[in-house]
Amino acid sequence: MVKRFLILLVLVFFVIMLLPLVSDIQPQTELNPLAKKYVKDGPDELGSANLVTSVIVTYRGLDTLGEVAVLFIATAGVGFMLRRRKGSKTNPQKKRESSEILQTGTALLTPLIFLFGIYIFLHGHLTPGGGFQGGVVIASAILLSMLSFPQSEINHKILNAIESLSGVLYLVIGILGIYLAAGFLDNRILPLGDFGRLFSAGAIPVIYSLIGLKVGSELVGILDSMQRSDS
Amino acid sequence: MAVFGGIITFVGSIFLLLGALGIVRMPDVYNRMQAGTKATTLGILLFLAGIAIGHIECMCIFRILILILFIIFTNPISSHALARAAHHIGIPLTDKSVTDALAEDESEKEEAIS
Amino acid sequence: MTLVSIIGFVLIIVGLWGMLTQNNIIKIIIGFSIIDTGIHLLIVSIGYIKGKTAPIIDSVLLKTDAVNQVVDPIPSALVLTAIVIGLAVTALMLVYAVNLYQRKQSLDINDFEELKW
Amino acid sequence: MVNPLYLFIIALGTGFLLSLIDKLYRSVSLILFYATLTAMLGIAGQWLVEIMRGMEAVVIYTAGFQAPYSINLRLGMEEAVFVFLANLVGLLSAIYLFNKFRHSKVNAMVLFLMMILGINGLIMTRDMFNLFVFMEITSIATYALIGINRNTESLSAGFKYIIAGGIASSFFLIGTIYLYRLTGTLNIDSMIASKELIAGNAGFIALFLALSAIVIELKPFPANGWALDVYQAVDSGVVAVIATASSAAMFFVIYKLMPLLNITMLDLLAGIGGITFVFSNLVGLKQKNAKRLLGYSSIAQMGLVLTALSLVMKGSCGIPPKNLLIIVVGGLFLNHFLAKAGLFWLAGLFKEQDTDKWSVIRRNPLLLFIFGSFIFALVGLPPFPGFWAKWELILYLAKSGQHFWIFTILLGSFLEAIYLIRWLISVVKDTVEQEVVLSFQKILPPVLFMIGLYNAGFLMIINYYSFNPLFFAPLMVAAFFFGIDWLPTKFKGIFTIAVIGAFAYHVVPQLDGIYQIFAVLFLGGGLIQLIATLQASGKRTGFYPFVIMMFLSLGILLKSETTLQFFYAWELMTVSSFLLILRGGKARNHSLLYILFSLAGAYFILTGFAYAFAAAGDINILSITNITAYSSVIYTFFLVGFLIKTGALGLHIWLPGSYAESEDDVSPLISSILSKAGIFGMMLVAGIFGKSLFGKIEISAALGWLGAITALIGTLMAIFQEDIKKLLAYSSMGQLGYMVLSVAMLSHLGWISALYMSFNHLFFKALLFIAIAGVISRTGTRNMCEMGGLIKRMPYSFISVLIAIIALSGVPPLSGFGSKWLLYTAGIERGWYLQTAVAFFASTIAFLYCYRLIHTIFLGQPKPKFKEIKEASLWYLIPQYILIMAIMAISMFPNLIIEPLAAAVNNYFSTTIDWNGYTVISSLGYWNGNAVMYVTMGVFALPLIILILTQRRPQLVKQFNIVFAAERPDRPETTHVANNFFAPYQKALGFLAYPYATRFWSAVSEWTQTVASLFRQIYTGNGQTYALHIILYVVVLYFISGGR
Amino acid sequence: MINGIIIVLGIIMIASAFMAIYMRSLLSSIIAAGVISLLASIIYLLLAAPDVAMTEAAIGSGLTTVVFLYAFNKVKGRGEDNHG
Amino acid sequence: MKIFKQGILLLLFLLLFWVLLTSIDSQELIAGGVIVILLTLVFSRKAAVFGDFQITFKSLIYSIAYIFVFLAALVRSNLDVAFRVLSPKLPINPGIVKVKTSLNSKTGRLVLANSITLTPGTLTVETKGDHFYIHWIDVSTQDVDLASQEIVSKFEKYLEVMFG
Amino acid sequence: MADILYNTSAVLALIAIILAAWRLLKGPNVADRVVALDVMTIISISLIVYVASIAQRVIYLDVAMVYALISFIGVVAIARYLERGL
Repeated sequence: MVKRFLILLVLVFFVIMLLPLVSDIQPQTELNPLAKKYVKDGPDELGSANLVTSVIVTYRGLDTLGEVAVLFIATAGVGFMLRRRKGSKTNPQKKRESSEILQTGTALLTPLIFLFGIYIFLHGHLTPGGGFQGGVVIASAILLSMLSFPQSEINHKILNAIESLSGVLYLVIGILGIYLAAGFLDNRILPLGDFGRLFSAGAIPVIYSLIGLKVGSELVGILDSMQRSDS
Repeated sequence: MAVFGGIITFVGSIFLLLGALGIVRMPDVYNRMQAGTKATTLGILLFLAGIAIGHIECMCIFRILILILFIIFTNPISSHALARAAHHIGIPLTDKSVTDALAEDESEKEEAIS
Repeated sequence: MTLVSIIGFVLIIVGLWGMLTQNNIIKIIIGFSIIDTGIHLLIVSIGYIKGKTAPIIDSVLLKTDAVNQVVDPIPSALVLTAIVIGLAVTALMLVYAVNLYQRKQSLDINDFEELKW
Repeated sequence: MVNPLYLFIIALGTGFLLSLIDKLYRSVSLILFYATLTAMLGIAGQWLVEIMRGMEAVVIYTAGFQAPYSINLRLGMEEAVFVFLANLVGLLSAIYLFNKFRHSKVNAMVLFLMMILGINGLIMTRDMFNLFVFMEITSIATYALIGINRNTESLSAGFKYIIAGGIASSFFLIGTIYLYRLTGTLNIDSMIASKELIAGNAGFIALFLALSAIVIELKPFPANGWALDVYQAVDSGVVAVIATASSAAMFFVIYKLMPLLNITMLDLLAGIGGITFVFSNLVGLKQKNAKRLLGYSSIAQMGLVLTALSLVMKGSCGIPPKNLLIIVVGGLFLNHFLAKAGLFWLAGLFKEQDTDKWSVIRRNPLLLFIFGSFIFALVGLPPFPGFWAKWELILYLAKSGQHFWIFTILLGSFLEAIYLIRWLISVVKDTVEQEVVLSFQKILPPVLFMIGLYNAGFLMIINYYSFNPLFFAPLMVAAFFFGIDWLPTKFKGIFTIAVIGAFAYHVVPQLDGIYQIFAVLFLGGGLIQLIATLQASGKRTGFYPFVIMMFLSLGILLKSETTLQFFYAWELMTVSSFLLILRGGKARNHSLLYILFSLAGAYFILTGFAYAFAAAGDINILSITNITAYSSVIYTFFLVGFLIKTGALGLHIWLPGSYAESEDDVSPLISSILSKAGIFGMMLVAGIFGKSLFGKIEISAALGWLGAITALIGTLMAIFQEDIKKLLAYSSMGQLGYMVLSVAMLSHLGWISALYMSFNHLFFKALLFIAIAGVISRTGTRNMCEMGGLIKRMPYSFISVLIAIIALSGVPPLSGFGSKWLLYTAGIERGWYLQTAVAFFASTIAFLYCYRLIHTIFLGQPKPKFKEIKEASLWYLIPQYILIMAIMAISMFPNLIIEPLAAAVNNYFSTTIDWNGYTVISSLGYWNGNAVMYVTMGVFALPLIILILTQRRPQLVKQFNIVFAAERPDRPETTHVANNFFAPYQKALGFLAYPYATRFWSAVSEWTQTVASLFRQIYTGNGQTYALHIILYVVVLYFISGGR
Repeated sequence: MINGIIIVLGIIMIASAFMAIYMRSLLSSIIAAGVISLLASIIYLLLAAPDVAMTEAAIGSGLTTVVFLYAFNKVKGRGEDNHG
Repeated sequence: MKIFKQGILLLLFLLLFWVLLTSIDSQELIAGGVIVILLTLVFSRKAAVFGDFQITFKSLIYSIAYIFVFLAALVRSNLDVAFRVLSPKLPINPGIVKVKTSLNSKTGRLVLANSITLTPGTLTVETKGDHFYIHWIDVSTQDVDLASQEIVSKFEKYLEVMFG
Repeated sequence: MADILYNTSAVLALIAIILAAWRLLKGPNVADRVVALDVMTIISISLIVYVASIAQRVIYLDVAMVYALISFIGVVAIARYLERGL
């Protein structure tokens, strides 16, 4: 009880400390110069209709690379920390089969969700979404199969290959930026195309596709290691 | 057109509200699911349709169509999965229930095994 | 938007409270994800400008007009990264929780005090 | 030139590919992994070289846009160094972990690579949010790697780490986003340019939050329990990276953000660092687990570096002098970095981490050497970078008037020294052993880092201080002697003597005045006494290197032209003598006391030098003479420092033990030569500041009293000793008291007597110690009452002792008389009658122990068990007789020595004595050594002849036969006449000899321990509590820093 | 209107946060935590950040919950979560 | 042949979905075409359920008819449930009953189950072979055949044609 | 007129969310909460579509689609967890 009171006290002081962040900061009424530059020049410079995407993929591309790395690390870490169950035969508890309806539904929906995921990351420069969201959607398609068919195994070789190769390709595109364009991760290695259409914004769709594949396979990796590990 | 859409939307929202009320009022999980899946599915169907009709100029009709189809298709599946799970882990039916054929069959099966 | 900032801060505080008062490791992790959500709200609220729309140029938002019409795209970009990172940390924390549970069959954080002083 | 971005690209690329390749071939993935780390190191190294050669710092823009629009990286001097070090430690740790990597999943390698990648990014990026991303990359990779050992401890530690790291990154994110809101940019440089935008309240909080996050990652004192658990539990190879490279990166982030901070925040940072430094070290005192101990030390060191950086930055308004920054911050950092990584690596060799179970190290000279080097580096001894850094830091602090910080930093350093050296001693002395697993890849990294440490230290000397090559001699020659340590003792001993002789031949003529006098005293005395060490047989590993180091450092002490050189030599001397003392069989606790007191003394001296520098503006020793300001303070600091070395009363408790428990042929070196270094220093400063007053008290007068009382108490304590070497040790303390007294007189005669006594003491005490060493070598005991009647067996030793005690006690005709005469004369001349009386009283009661020495050991009845013993080894006798001859010479011809002494002292005081042939004439009387000798010889010769003639057949009675006639006592030895010989006097004078000082110091020690254990109660081991600590810490810091 | 929605959603979110903390059953806690993210993503949309909304919905609410579930699968004697 | 059929069906479905998502645009169609073909190749083996669709004119007619039947049922069910929710006494009489279906194709069964779930007061809880276990909010009969008649048959006759 | 209708609908939807949240709070068991969650997400989708309509942005509907997908998978996952099929 004393501890709780102490915590409460600390948090009260913490709130007092944070108060100026709310009280002293007026809501913005205009973009700051940096954002203005992005909004004004972004569409012409990078050709991406979604300005958030242009910020994510190009202007702050290193962040995104880091983000991909973080997810990659998480996958590796989760796989590292969880011991994989040896062989599915020694599985101690039998998992309950999913219902037939769910299985059928899954079979019907999976390709559609897949396509939807691809749509999201391929249109990252035109509509909301992008590699991460698309990757999550793809991962959730596979998650759905994992839920419906818990005994089925994921082909790890293919998963690994997709993960590795898409990551490496992303890097290669980044490197190409150094030599073909103005800098690392510059998307202008490909022509900018017609603004607002699918094949535009230089390498952004390619990059986002690769990120999408990578994120998708990484998330599947996380889920898979969590599912298959010893419990 | 906009007003027509508005009315449809309004009806849809009433169904949504009813569905929500249903899950508050109903006595057990299965009955709540009845209210939840049915009323809300129709509700959202109408709500979305209304908005699509009301904003016909914005070209959102296709997306809303996809959305509606998706919801109609998935919502019963998830409800079913949940009901199945709830029954499996033995969440009881309300006292008002008159029969439970599934539970009977299950127990018969178990007896047969043992 | 101040309102959302306040919600964000409240969530941060509530998350902290949960993290500090709950003994269950999973609850602590949940506290963390609440804090994360609060922070994300905060970041997005920073970039919002009243009455403006999303920085995505399409048929209703013209390129030439965008500067006066859109909200700041940078916080959105940042929060995206933050969300992914949050997922990574959460996953790792959960794996830790699983591993810890396997050692001691307990999720009480007070049971993991073997190192001290 | 390879684009630095390739550091990230190849790390990531390899990371991505590793798991794929690993599915095919394990060995290929291993090779690829190491190749990548090597390549990263290569890139970093290439940039380091280029930038060292004078290349401009490069800024790397990504995405082809200029700075504020895209993320940019910077690679300048500082970045290059840090990146290089991080990659180096990465590669070496990877080599260290080779077996782990080979046998665990490929994910371990991936995670390791990513961790290194994150560290690189942290160092290079110039963007706030990118910083956050890299912070997370590093942290998450670390969290996962912590699981490389799957025991409960490391898992729970890892979880605590995640909680702390999560809170920290949350804070950082909040701070960053508000900084963005206020400045409109995320680029650090742009933020600095628009610093005024964050001057407000909200800006302060935002900056504070971001900063506190990084501070938390640096593990500040009360909010760091999680870090300690990590240090303790996690695999050594990983921890080495966490403790060094990760911390370094975080530290560098603070460095990057520093231009954003205002003075308040710099003060805050300094405070954080200072508290961390002192308290972590304090708590570390109670620690027994090696890795946790290292953890405390790491945290403390990072605190120190942080403090140093903040103080330097603060004092120079953001643009610090580059050299200062490099030496102080760079030195401290490098020191910590290399030593700590090395120690963590060493820790990984052991299964059990109790600090007293590491003794196996001593079997392996290489390991012992590495370990010792690291420990000494951390303690801050020369030639390691930490030494130079500490010197510059203290000087800087003194100059900028930050007195409190001097105290704090030295206190912290002292506390750290306590546990580190205690550990070293326990490694050398303990016998509990355990298995170690040695393999090439586990030894290589620490060896490389040790070499790096030495190199860094020497590079610092070469680059920043123009040292005479002579100043490298102690270390170089010692290293050489380590190299030839496999040779037999005799050869090494003779070689040592030859080297010292050559050194003396080289150095002595270059000196003048009292410098020369002391040079003769140190080196000449050493030459004679070292002959005694030739008696040892076998290899005597690790003896001569330290001996020679000690003598050469004594030599260069006299050669120093700057205060830095003086301090350098002083520290070298301290450490070498400590290692010599440590060799003694039971020297465990005593050597600890010795080094601690010596270090404390050295810190006092350092402080003195620092204030002298502040007052004089120069580190040239000569410039000290011009100081007028603060002279009393400076004087006091110096005096305390030097008095510790001479073992003045109250500061003496290290003395008896170290003198007595060191090896028998080391004791004379320590007692008769080393202690004179204190006298030398005292004369040096007394000559300059002697007249200064402290308030209204004349400091020198107090010093005089202290000397007199020391003489009295030392003598008294000597009387009641049963242990022969302890007796001699206390006697030395008393003798040094006389010298202090006479130095304090600040008169011509006083100083002559001080110098004369120094020589005299050198001769007779060395003689005594060597003679006693011979006796002990035969009897095997140091307990006087177990000896007796040895005169028959060891006549030559007897003669030595006899001569020595005559010289000691100050009776005519030997030199002791002259010294006492000079002392009393000087005292009376100065008007210090009371002090002189005390000294006189002391010198009178000195007869008591002199008598006991000769009586108990040599006279009386021989013990049955010593019936057959032989005379001491010839190697003991040779130096004895040389010394006897020296005593005779200066007794007969005092002007042989007094003349040069007087000439030397003339530089300081106008002469008050005259010469007339062999007669010294002072204002109070005269003394002719020749005449005294003849008269006394005559007086003594007559009774001796009579005695010899009359006592033809002395009757020998068995020792205990009287007792056997009646009943048998429980402990027959207590009936021996020599047992508790001076019990009657104890009643009269015992209260004076009561160990007040010992009681005082042990109370201090106990109290410190209590405080330490009190403070460590905050480390409850509960991750949640630690989280609360962090938040509490941040809140408290905020309100301290005067937010609002 | 927008403010109204935000206030209502905010209150529900905060209530859910408390629920997440104080629910005895871990599964319920997780559901509550998922609700927070779900509602947050509506707020993001109101703040004109559809990208974030999508991400928060997909990751914050969906994937995180699933990861939690997989973790629960291994930590609790299963079945005791069913009630409460 | 079967695989070919289901592949074609899958491809058509996906293409339709893509077009609905992206509207008609040459670039979108090119990209979409490639992606859809790739996806079809990947999923064609697993997409057996798509093969259940009968591609006949009759089934098309029935499908359209079914939509209306279903919508009508949906509205009715909702009004029913709304009434039950709103009435203060909560007039329910729930229970789980067993019904029998003659549908064989998986998709047919899925659509049937979904339709049941979405219509008046019924919720598919479990399927076992031919039997569906239905939670019924207003149990009027516990007999399998009668219940089947009441709940299943109105959909079944359309679905039998549509999915075989 | 139309705007009033739309806004009223949104308010009703909000009330519905509150009701669902009440069920979420009350329980009494996990399945009830999941039902509440399900209902909440469905109502939320309607809110999202409403937001898209007032902001006049079609692209917001993509969010709604992801939302629907995620809620479906979330509920299925919880259900599978409950019946020990995860």
